Amino acid sequence: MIEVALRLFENKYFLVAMILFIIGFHTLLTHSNLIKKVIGMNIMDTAIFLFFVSIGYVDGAVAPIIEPGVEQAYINPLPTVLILTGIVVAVSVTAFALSLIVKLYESYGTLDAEEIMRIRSNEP
Amino acid sequence: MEDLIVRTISRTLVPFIQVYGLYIILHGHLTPGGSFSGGAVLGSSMILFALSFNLERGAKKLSHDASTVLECGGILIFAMLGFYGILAGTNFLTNLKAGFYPGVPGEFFSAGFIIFITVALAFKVASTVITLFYNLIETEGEAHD
Amino acid sequence: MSIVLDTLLLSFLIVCAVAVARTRDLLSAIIIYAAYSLIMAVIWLQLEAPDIAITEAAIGAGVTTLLLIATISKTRREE
Amino acid sequence: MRLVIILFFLALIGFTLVATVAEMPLYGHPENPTNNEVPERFIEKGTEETGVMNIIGGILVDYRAFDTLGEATVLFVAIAAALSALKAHSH
Repeated sequence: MIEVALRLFENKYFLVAMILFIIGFHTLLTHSNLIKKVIGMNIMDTAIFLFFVSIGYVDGAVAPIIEPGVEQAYINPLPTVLILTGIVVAVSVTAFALSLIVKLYESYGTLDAEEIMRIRSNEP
Repeated sequence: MEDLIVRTISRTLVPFIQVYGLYIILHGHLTPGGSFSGGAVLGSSMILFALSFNLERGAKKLSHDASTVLECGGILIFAMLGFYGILAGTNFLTNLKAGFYPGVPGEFFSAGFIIFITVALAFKVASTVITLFYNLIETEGEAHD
Repeated sequence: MSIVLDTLLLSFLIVCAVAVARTRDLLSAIIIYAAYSLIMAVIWLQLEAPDIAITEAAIGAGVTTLLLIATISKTRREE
Repeated sequence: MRLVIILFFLALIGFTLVATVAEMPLYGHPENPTNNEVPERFIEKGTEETGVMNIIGGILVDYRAFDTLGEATVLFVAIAAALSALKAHSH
């Protein structure tokens, strides 16, 4: 038991990434407000990014900016590059979701997903 | 927002933010940064300008036509530079083997087509950010409470 | 020293995420989300990824917050 | 009832994820399986093959340039979809 707890504290970046994922998923599932759902989705995104980048970290290494003539350890550059792509895709998805939310508010007058479903089911 | 303090501070700060954004873009192959971060900084500075003065004056700075040219031109320059690799007899999007100017690593004019792609993508990202913001906050329509 | 700083920053992240989920006012939730993004940028500096730190500070704390605030200025503020 | 089901599945997912973290390799250890020959080659040959000092910029715009082209397309499609949704006629 103690060993597992020590291991979890040693891997605290991974652990916090998982906890943030669960919090974001909980926000996405239980809140019926659409903007809250978008914020929860963003929290899930950042949790995945944190997990990926912390996998590439090496103790005592520096960022991969080459200095000629200096021998030092560099971190793994591949997760950083992949996540740089992911951040831009995340903001694209957020912008599209927000424009859909604005149009939904114009036609239904509410931001509540349950309310919108009720209005939709009462329509002929 | 018609506030004197916000206006004065943002009028002083916006040129510095834009110079910093241009620095991030142009030194993307030497220091941390690159197209996406620099473009986002440039776009945020324009949004700050438009928010602290008024939105109509800010919207004139980037018209719809200019936004269209930047959006399509960014991808077009990227693809054209890629097709140059095919013309030179190598693969799509080949950098140094296709005959771009290699330069000395560490100097400003080096690394082949990387600097062109970075500048084109950065202006595309900046234009995307500004256009999305203006179209989301545009005050026409009846949805207010 | 670094362990203390890392633990503080990570616990701040969790507190911010829970506060976003618990807040009823949407504008407050968005401001707390901006603080969350800034702390995330500091954590990425700790993880030796300065490229993502700059991008997160500009996109996560700047652009996403502005887009969310633009949306609630066209819709409503209460949940 | 729905809340109970949601909480049950969240607890299930959370237990699985935390159990996975307990079995992961140590954080920051230089002998981790992710630090294999691929990043080594990028860091050794990157400056000579692409002419950059910032290896991340080199990988982003040279080795994985096709990926970045697809990402620019994603940005373009996102703004086109958002504008066409916002400017659509509402009746």
